[in-house]
This record gives sequence, C-alpha cells and structure tokens, in this order.
Amino acid sequence: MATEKLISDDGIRNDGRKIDELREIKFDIGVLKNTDGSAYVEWGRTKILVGVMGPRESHPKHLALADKARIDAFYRMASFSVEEWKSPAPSRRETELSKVIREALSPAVFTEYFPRTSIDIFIEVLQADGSTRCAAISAASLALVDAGIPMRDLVASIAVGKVDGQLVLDVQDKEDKEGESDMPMAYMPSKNAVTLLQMDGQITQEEFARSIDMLKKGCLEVYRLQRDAIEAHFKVSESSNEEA
Amino acid sequence: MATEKLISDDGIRNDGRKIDELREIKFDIGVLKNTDGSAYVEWGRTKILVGVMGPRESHPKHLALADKARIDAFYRMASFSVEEWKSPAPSRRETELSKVIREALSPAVFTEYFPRTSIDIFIEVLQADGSTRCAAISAASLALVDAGIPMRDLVASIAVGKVDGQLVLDVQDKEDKEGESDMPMAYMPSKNAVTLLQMDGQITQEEFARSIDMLKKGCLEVYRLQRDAIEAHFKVSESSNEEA
Amino acid sequence: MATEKLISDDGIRNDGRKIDELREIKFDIGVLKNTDGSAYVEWGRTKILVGVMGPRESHPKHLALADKARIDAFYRMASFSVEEWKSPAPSRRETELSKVIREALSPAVFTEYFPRTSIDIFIEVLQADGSTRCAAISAASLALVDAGIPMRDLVASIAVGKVDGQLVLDVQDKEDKEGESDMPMAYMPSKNAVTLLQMDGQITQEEFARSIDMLKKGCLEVYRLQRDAIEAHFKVSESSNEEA
Amino acid sequence: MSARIIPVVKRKQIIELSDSGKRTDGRSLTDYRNIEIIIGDIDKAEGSATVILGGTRVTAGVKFEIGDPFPDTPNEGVMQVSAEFVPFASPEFEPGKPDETAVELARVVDRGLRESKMLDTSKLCIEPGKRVWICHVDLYILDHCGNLIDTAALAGLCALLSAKMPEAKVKGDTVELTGKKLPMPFSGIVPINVTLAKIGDKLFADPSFEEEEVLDCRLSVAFMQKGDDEKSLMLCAMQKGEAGYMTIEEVTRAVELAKLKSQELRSLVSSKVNING
Amino acid sequence: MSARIIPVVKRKQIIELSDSGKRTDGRSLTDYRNIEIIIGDIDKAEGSATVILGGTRVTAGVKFEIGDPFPDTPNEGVMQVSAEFVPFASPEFEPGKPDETAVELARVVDRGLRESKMLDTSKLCIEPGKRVWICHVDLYILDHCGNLIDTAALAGLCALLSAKMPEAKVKGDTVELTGKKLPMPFSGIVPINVTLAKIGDKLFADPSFEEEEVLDCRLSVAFMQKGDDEKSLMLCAMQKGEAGYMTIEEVTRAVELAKLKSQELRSLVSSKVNING
Amino acid sequence: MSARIIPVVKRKQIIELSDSGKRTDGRSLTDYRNIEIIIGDIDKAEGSATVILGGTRVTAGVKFEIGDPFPDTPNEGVMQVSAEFVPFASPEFEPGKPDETAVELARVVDRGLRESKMLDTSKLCIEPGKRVWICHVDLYILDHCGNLIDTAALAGLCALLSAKMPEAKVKGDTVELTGKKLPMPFSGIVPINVTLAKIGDKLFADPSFEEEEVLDCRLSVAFMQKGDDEKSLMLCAMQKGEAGYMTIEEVTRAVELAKLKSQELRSLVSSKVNING
Repeated sequence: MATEKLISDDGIRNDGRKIDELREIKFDIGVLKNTDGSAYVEWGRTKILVGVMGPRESHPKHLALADKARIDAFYRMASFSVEEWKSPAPSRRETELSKVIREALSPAVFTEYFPRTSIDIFIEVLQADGSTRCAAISAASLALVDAGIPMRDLVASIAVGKVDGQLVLDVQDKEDKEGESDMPMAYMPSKNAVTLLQMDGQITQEEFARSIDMLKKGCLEVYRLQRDAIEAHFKVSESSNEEA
Repeated sequence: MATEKLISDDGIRNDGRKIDELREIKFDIGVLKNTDGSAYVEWGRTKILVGVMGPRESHPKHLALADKARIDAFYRMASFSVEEWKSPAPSRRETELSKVIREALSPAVFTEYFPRTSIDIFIEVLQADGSTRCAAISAASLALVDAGIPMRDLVASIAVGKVDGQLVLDVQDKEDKEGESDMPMAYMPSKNAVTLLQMDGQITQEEFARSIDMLKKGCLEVYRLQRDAIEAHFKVSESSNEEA
Repeated sequence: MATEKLISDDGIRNDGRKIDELREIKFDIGVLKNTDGSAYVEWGRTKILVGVMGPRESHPKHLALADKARIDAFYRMASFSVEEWKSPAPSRRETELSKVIREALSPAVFTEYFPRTSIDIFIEVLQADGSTRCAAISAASLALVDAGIPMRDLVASIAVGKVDGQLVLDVQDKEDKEGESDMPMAYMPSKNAVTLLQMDGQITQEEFARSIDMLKKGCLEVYRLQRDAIEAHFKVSESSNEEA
Repeated sequence: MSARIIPVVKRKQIIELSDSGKRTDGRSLTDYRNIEIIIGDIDKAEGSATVILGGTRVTAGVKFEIGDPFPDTPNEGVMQVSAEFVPFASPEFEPGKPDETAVELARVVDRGLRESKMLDTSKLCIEPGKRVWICHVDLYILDHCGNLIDTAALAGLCALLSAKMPEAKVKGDTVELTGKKLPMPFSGIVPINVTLAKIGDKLFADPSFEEEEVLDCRLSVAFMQKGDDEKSLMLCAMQKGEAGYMTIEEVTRAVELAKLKSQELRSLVSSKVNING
Repeated sequence: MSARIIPVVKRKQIIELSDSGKRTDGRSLTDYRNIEIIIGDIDKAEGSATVILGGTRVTAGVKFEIGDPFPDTPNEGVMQVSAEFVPFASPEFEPGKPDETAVELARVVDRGLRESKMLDTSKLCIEPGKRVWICHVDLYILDHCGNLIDTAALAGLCALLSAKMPEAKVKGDTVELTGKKLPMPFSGIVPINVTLAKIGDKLFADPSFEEEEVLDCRLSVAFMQKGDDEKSLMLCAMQKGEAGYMTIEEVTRAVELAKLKSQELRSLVSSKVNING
Repeated sequence: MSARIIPVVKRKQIIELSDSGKRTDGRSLTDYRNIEIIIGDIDKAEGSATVILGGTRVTAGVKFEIGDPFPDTPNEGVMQVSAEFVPFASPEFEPGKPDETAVELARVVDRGLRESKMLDTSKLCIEPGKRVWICHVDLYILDHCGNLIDTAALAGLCALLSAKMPEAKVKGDTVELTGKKLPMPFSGIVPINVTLAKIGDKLFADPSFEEEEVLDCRLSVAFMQKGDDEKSLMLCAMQKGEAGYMTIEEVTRAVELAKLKSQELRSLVSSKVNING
C-alpha cells in the first residue's frame, strides 16, 4: 500500500502525467526478419516485441480446425524485464495472460478465411512497467496487419486504475502495485466490441461506470496512434517500392 | 513406532473395533455425470471417487492393442487428503499404486471383447485414512459394473496388519503408520484369484498363513457389501425406470 | 586453483605418469546383450559403457531423414560416477556433450547407406575421472563397428591440458579441475579429420600449436589401441565360431 | 466435422428460446440452478466445502503449511489458490496435462477472494521475515456441467470461511505447533462471483455446459460486501472470457445483473457458514 | 499382429516343457541362473556392487549427501533407493521417459532393505532436526535379460553392505567432513528378495526375459534373517506384479519356495561381503 | 524431399563464388556484416545490450540475485549465462521446447566470458559460505539470420561491461540492500569470440543463415586481451560445431584468422563501452 502520495494536490501523477494522460507511445511495424508480421512498442518504459507466424500449417495436425484458423498467443516476460530476476519458465500469470490476449485478438481476425491453419502470436516483454497486456494487444494488432491477415478492426487497449482514490488512465507499474485497483480493457471501436475486460481491486459501481468511459476514450486515443503507425509504415514501404 | 498401545487388553482397537472387524463401508454407484461409470466409497474416514471412461478410442492410437482393450488406472490423492499438504504432482507412491491397482483389476475384465479401445479408471482419494488402495479397487469394480463392462467377477480388497503383535483386519491410518506390518490383498472369490498382494513390515511364516486366512474372509465380507450396493443401485434404477 | 604442485620437478605427474603418457586404457567390445553393438572402456579410473541401437526405424517417424540415417548420441553420467551425488536429470553439460559427441562421430558413419533409419548411441559414464568425452567417443567408435555399421574410419580422441604451466597429455580429473586449461580433440587419422575440438582455459597461440601436435600423436596412440581391440575381438569371435 | 454442426443447431435453439425468456432446462435467463453446499466434508483439512451447482461439483480444501514469506511482504502470510481438474470431471480433461483453463479458473477465484480483503494475511505471519503460514485453498473439479467459475468460487469461499488455523509458537530457533486451532482472521467481508454468458444478444446467468459450448463470451463479476451493510457493496474482480465480445452496454447490464445475483448467493452462503469465521 | 502371435507359441512351449520339470535354458523350475557379484567396482562411490544374473546386469552405487530430515523423523537419516533404466539395457526403454516399471522396481527393492531394519537410520543423523545423512542407493539397470527385481535387490544389498560412511562433525553453525570413513550401522540382518513367476499352473524361480514375456504374474517375496540365526527368519516384503493372478494355494507355495531360495542367495552374499558392515 | 535439394544447389553456388573470394551478399570471405551495438536499452536490468549483426539480433540483460555459493567455492559469487530462443526469432523454434542448440550457445558464450577471468567472482561474495551474488547474464535471441554465437557473445560481453552491481550490507542475520550501485570487479580483460564456417575448402567469417544451412562445420575461437596489451593476447575458449570436420591445417588457419578478427571486434566494443567497468 502507498505510504507516499502518488498524485499531487494539483492532480499531477508521480511521472508528471495528468489524471487522464497517456504515456508516450511509439509503435514500429515490420521490425523482425523471420516472421510473417511483427511490431515493436515502447509504451513509457514498457518495451514489447510481437511476432506473428502464419497462417501456416497446424502442428500437431490434430489441433487444426476444419472451418477456421486456430489462433494462439504466447505472452512471455524476459528474465530481466522486471525488478527481480524472473525464471524463464512460464508462470501461471503468463499462462493466463496468453489466454486472455488470444481471446482479445480473436474476435478481430477473419479466421474463417484460413481453415485448417494456425496463426501464432508471440509476445516478448523486454521491459515491463505496467499495462503490458494492453501494450501487447495493441502492438499485436499491428503485427497481424503487417502479416497481411484480414481483420474486422484494430484492437486497441488501455487500463484505468484507482490511485489515491482517483481514477487515472494508463496505469504504470508503481500505480499498479501501490494503487487500489487496475482495470484493463481491449476494444474494437468500429464494432463497439469489448474483447478484454479484467479488474482487480475495489471500486464502487459508480467508479466502474466512470472507468468504462475513460477506457473507451483511452482506447480511441491508442487506436489513433495505431492508425498513424500503419499509415507511416505503408507510406515508407510505398516510397521504398517507388525507389526500387 | 507406537509409544501408546493401539489395542486394549480386552482386544479393542483405538477406534473401537474388534481385531477382525471392518470399518463402516458405504458404496454409492453412478454418482458422476461425465463418466461412463462411477462409484464413491466411504470406508471409515477414507473417501474415494472413481470414474471410468471407456471403452473408448485409444489416444494416442499407437497405444491401442490389436486383440483386447487397454486398461489404465490413475490413482491420485487430493492435496488436502492427508495430514500434511500434498503437492498435486504425482508421487512415486501414486505411480506404483496406479500400476498395482491396474494389475489388480485387469484380470476381472473381459478385455478381449473390446479390441483397440481404452478403458481408463480414474481414482481420486479425497480423504486418506489407511487402506486407500483396497477401498479404491473395491469401488473401481463397482464403477466398471456401472460402465456396463462385462466382468469375470468383482474384485474385493482389504488389508491385514500387525499391531501390538496381533493381526488385525482392515488397517486404518494410525495402525498403518505405527503398526508392524501392512498386507493388502485383492481377490476374486469365484475364481479363488489373488490379483493384488503386497506386504511390508516383519511377519513370521505362521503369521503370513493366518493373515491370508483373515484376508480371504475380509474380502468375502467386502464382496457381500459390493453385491448389496449393486443390488440396491439396480433396484433404484429399475423402479425409477418404471416410474418413467 | 592448485595449491600443491601437480607435476614434480623431474616431470612426473601426480598419478605417476610422464608429461606425454597415456593412462592405462582397456577396451572391450560386444559386452551387452540387448544392443546391436556395444563397448566398454576403462581409461584410468574412468569407466564407460556404450550401447548402439540401430539402424532401426525412426521414432517418432517425422524425425526420419529421407536421404540418410539420423544419428543421436545420449551422454549420461550415473549418479554415483562423480565425487558429489549427481541428480539423474540430464544437466546442461550432459546436453552439450551429447551434441558434440554426436557431431564427433557422425562424420565417420556412412549414414547414406541407411536412409529413413535411426542410429542411437547411448553412453553411460559409470565412473568419471577426466576426459570422459574422449573415452566415450573412442569407445563409441568400437560399438558402432560391433553393430556392423560401415565407417569411414575409427574416431580416436584424447585431451591435452596445461598443468603447472606445462602441456600434458590425457588429462585426468584432478588435472582438469586444478589445471589451467583442457583441450579435447577427436580425430579420424586416415582422413586427417578433426571431428571434435573444444578448449577452455588460457593458452598462447604457440601453446595451441604444440597442443595440436600432442593431440594428434595421442589420438594415433588411442587409434592403435582401438584397432588392437577390434582385432582381438574378431579373433575371439572367429575361434568361437570355429568351435561351434 | 459433424461435431461442429451440432453446436450450430443447438445455438440456434437456445437463442430462439431465449427470445421468449426461456432456457432449455426450464430456467429463466437470470435463474441459477439448484445449489447444494456441504461444509466440512473433508475433516482432515483445516477447512473444506463441496458445492454442487446443477451437476457441477467442486470440492475445496484448506490446508496450512509453514513456509517463507514473499520478499516484498516479509510480515504477511500467503493465501494460495490452485485448481485441479480431475480427469473424470469431463471427457475432455486429460490426466497430467497442465491446462490454461485450470490456471485461469484458479486465478479468477483467487482474485475475488484476495482483492476483497476478507482475510487479513498479516495475521498469518509466524516470525516476521522468516516464517509464515501458507494457506492453500485447493479446488478439485469433480464434475463439470457448466459454470465452473461460480461453483469453484463458492466452494473456495465456503472452505475458507469454515477453516480454523493451527496455533504456532516460536521457541528460540524452532516453531512448535500447540495442536490448538485458532479462529481465522476474517474481516466479515464476503466476495461473491457471478458469471454471465452472452449468447446472441442475451445474457444468461449460471450457464450450463450446453450453453457454454455455444456462447459468445462470458463475464465474471465479483461483488463484495461486509455483513449486511449494503453500502459497503463494491466490485472487487472482473474477468471476461472466451473468444467473442460484449458491447459496452452489455458489459454495464451484466454488472448490474451480477450485483443482484451476488446478493442472493451471499444470503445462501451466510445461511450455511458463519461469515465471521 | 504377428508380434503377439510369437508369445502365444512360446508360452505353449514353455508350459509343455514345464510339465516335465524343464525349462528352455535347461534349468529346473527352481534353479537360478549363474550369479556373478563384483564388489566395489565404482571406487568413487561410498559403496558399490555389480550383479550379473544370467545376462541381467545391475550396478548399484551408494553415495552420501547432507540434507534435511523428514519432519516426522527429525532424528533419523534417510535411505533413498532409486532405479534408472539405461536405454541400452533393452530395446524397449526410451531415453528420458519416466517409467512406472522403474518406480515399482525401486520401491520393491527399497521396501525389502528398509523393512528388514538392516540399517539403523537413527545413526545417520548429524544434528537432530537439522541435518542428516541422505544415503542414496542408486540402481542402474545396464542389461535386461529377465528378473530385474532380484538382480537389483542383490546389487543394492551388496552395495550397501560394502559401504563406509563419511564422518561429519558439527562445528558451531557448520558441518565439517573429517575425511575419515566410518563403518555403517548395520544390524547383521540380511534381506533377500526372491521372485517367482507363474506360467500356467507352475511356479518358475528367477524367470528369464523369455519367460517374463509370457508369464501370468509374478510374486516377489523378501525374507530376512540375522546372521545364521534361522529362528530370526521372517518375511519383510511382498509384491505381486503383472496382470494375471495366483490362487491362494499358489501364493502359499510361492512363499515356501521363496524361503528356500532366499537361504541359498543369502549364503552367496555372505561369501562375498561382510554382512556386519 | 525438395526441401533438401535446395541446400545442395545453394551450397554449389556458394562454393563456386568463394573460389573467386566472393559471397552471395557481396562480402569478402573474412568480412563481418554490419554490427550495431546498443548499450543500456533495458534500464530495469543492472546491465544490458542489444547487438544487431546483419539481421541477427540478441538482447542481453544482467540481473543480480542473492543466492547460495557452490559448495566447492564458498567464497565466490556465481556468474550464470543462459540463452532463450524467442519463437519469433526463427520459424524453426518451437515455444517451450528445450533445445540443445540454446544450451550449447549459452555454454560457449559462458566459457568465453568465464575463462578469460574478466570478472573477479570472489568480489561477488556477500557472506563467505552463506550468501553470494548470482550474476545472471541472459541472452535473448530475437532474430536469427546466422552467426548466433558471435552475436550473443558480443551482447553478453557488452551487457556485462555496462553493468553496475547493487551494494549489500550484512546486518546480523540479514542482508540489507543500500540502494547504491557499485562498479563491477572487472580485470580489464576482454574476450571476443570469432566463428568461422568451413564450406568446401574455404573458411567464412561471420556465416549468414544461408551459409550456415550448407556449411560442413564451424569453429568458434575466443581470444582474450587485457586493454591494449597485445602481449596479453591468448586463446581462452574453442568449440567446433556441426557434423562435418576440419583438417588440422584448417584448424590452424581458422585460429589465425580468428585472432585477427577478434582485434577488430575488440576495438568496436571498446568504442561503445568502458572495458574497465
């Protein structure tokens, strides 16, 4: 629990942000050479690489689905990504996050276009400073686009927390650990579709309602950054094509 | 080793039983909804659930046998079933018991009726208070009957121990741990077939002979309870069929 | 690091050998009953059994190679083979040694004669007293011959170490642990082929050149012992055939 | 492929029925199935409960073990929730296979119990920085007929509420167990988990196995409350599961519905076990 | 399927031969194959033995390690028997696969040694409640030509009887090894395991690999005796194995036969190693 | 089978080109690809570096943890190198599968760093015999376009050289972290690993992925040197890899070539990070 205050009297958080301000977010698309699609995100100090392999033959074969592609997500944290050295064996937390991230991204993918194949989404958290699942989902959407996989919409994601009794947008590590609650959401704006929603901590029903509003606005902001990144990436690709 | 006596001077054991008296045993047949056959037993404080799946396709296929069904048994103890919290990873003891239980039940099953299939017997010890393998085998026989699998006979099982120098029937936990020996046997009465026999501790050859006699009598008593349970179960099934 | 000297002033090592003298090496061929080929070596106090299975069907099948046999080597140390009790779970050292031993032996085998099959080389170190990989490779060559697998040449192996500043041939355990370097090599004399070469410790380039010379001579000596062992083995087999 | 056609047909039936507020087993959309709660059935455990919700059966046991504290909370004991799928609970469980479903189940139940602060873990400390009680809450899934999360959450809650903890005394270098059992350090707060399934555009409380096979997604919401004090009612955990989605309006409706159902379930728990330990 | 026809034919042959008291390798039904015992072949171990019974070969090594006592026996050291199947011992062993056969083998050998009380584990305690000797008895199955249990039991017994234990001295907070080797705390009791196979209606001592492939079941019986004192002869472990059965009369005959054979084997052991340590 | 024909054709091309001293990507036989070194990119680690060699990318992180010393070196800390293959680094890596290639990679990098004695591990001791620093050097393979060993060795070296170690103070029974960061106990020695591939009768420095697919074997040679002192230049580790062979003359040529290339790479490292810590 917090002993020092995390939000100053004039509403400034311990990293200088306002209550509803996002950290600096930088997406890079197409950064890996051995994948079908990839993206890198720096989200404040959080740094994540995502690689997509597929659609490709399912292995082992009996896992293939007759009418659609099988999507798998693997969320892993590098041993040096957190304060204390982490064993590389996947923790129960990593297992759960792999599941909810897969379920957050699946509704966006036209899996029915690729029956009997697998799409594997590999997420490597190089440095973790809060909201890694949100950053991972947002970057993975871009990696899927980079892989040329048709999608219903991008999935944008962000978290709202309660810190010193106030709701704040885009929770970083210190706020997550010392704050009162954490509530990440993933959202497809064009579908009004909540594809991930989790919460832990204590909030009133009224705070829940306000959180949902903030999450929606935050997701739209991330969505805009994702679209900017795609535009920038394809502009570069195009101009380099023209040069060629 | 015992510091206090486990048997009183007038031949009463520490749980009030006589030397050759069984604990209260209650069998229930058909207690699970997702199995092909099931049974539950309360045997004193020992509580065990058994579920049978099969005959069903062997998986992986190369384990299937061309001329008969493959039988597997899985004996597991719940983490809270014993005095000290038990890790859910199977211990070497659970591995060995799974093997001897499978070998105790196999001779009773007409496996040749179901070539290329598997019959899996899952045993979950919810509470362990001695003689769990005997209780498990006896209940598994009933679960196999419930699954409609044709059998040569029921397998009944019980243990004899040596406590304070005397042979006693149906060993419970305290007698097992503080006593001088434990000797479980499984038996098909109509075939005079000993399908499980183990012993640890020290006994003379004369005590061995007497133990065998007691085990045979004890198994016949368990056998009677098993048949009563089957009769009761099918009477109930029948009457509920009539009602329908 | 050495506190006492490992080499006396008149150039005698702590086990009585001269600088360039091998330990007593005894090869036995065809010592196991359940393999296709086997060999046993006592190399000073180092004792190793090698069994070869194959060429046989690859399992699982998808590991089979279309144009040649697949070779695998499994180097394992018995729990009692070293000073401190060793867990039987394969260590990272055993994993690496399995790989380099496989790569040391592969160039000698006419794998192209046996497409779609596997040749498995199982190495069990019963007692380890230095240079176990060299002894294992040298014995495995004989086990492959015993299995009737056609080979380009025998692979002979030995190590050179630096001890008290001097280069010595055939490093035993104490010299390996307290010495300044260890450099094992495997060699097919008729091909002038170095099939294994490793080094750890610190040596000058001049010492490296001298080491290579010593290693070559040492390998030729081991090679002679290997050929003697084969000759002795087939002489015995022949005469026992004649008797039959 | 026929295996995948059946769910499609079933889903259509279930959606059509739901348009008139009905379900295949006769319940209304907001009804739970029958709930049976057995307290203390595993008397060798420090606490235990079996909950049978419809046909779904979970036995939870609480065991104490002496262990090391986490480095960042040296003065607190540890509550640890785990879930085991017994293979006879469903034809789909394979023995010995680690399962993300079991991991998610355990972690969702864990968060509901933990975040409510129903248990004061600082009272589980034996020797600060050195030795603490590890309180295992182990959930054994014995029969799976749908809605494992709510069943397991109830079983875990009741097992915990029925538990007594062993008394330990530090004697110089060692710890001595007195053999006495102490009341658990409960706060009177009771968290209840309610799972709603979305199928088509309807929400279904307490989904059956059949409904789970065809759902779009589920939302599990834990509400906590201290005793009868309705003003203390708060959300303490949420988890959306499965590969479909809800709209924001559906999420809001689900939370509202979960609040109502949590009160019903909390009453039931209070009638079975003393919520103050 | 031809693979399964061969055993049927073999079984018939073996049973027919046995009717005239004979076996395929020329032995009588109660004969053991030739037994070779090598003591101390692994001189880096604290004790070791290799036993070759017919073609079956097991090397056992004894190693000491300092460890924690079990909570329920704080003043006793630990003897721990394990078995490893080296993959070249049989074409059927796969590397790295845990095997119930190895587990059963180790546990049967363990029970024979342990229940006989040949070793006084209280003498393996270094500091009560804190540090004890763990005495590893590791059985390496190197060649499998039938009757692993008896071979491994003999190898484990001989390795143990040939062992010396290291001397440890408690110095304040730490333990110092003096480098001296002490005699083991043996009681003079020697347990011997004898395995009988039932094939048809006959009992076969020391079954060969071929016989094991076609047997109905086996019964392993351990008899212990202190020195030459035949009055101290007692059973100390039994294990029925494999999926067939014996009648009660066959069990009784098997125990009688095992008693006789155990005396022969005990004499052999006594001639190779000092049974008092 | 076509999958195996392509390498055969490629190998022919590569060998033909090499006869005129050329490679498919325009390099000479002794050229390295472009090397980018980023220091300190993981600021939560005590030291970190990312090295991009051609397209091959490895991020190394250094983390400290308090642990037990090894029994045979009670007064020394522990440096531990491990390698993780992230599955997106190559279509051939499968998640969760232990891999002998990763084990070999980690151990080769480890030997180069360790045997050079660049780090004085006795200075990583906190309390002799009781508590030491474990210095994890973890290599994450993020993109594999050939020559993993040299890339990983450079990344590990640079991460280590950029690291600071935490200050720990013993207070009675416990250890307190002051929060201060101390310089690492470096000796000024820098080991550099150079890998040569043999294809046909030529040696290729810094093999690309394409070249690795068709090579006969590789030889990795680590040369160490203290500062600018060329007289201190020595070999400190070697590893031949893959299933082909080299002649003794090729080995000698490879060592000579590795010496030259190691000097180039050492200059590059010195320009990026202070080699004295």
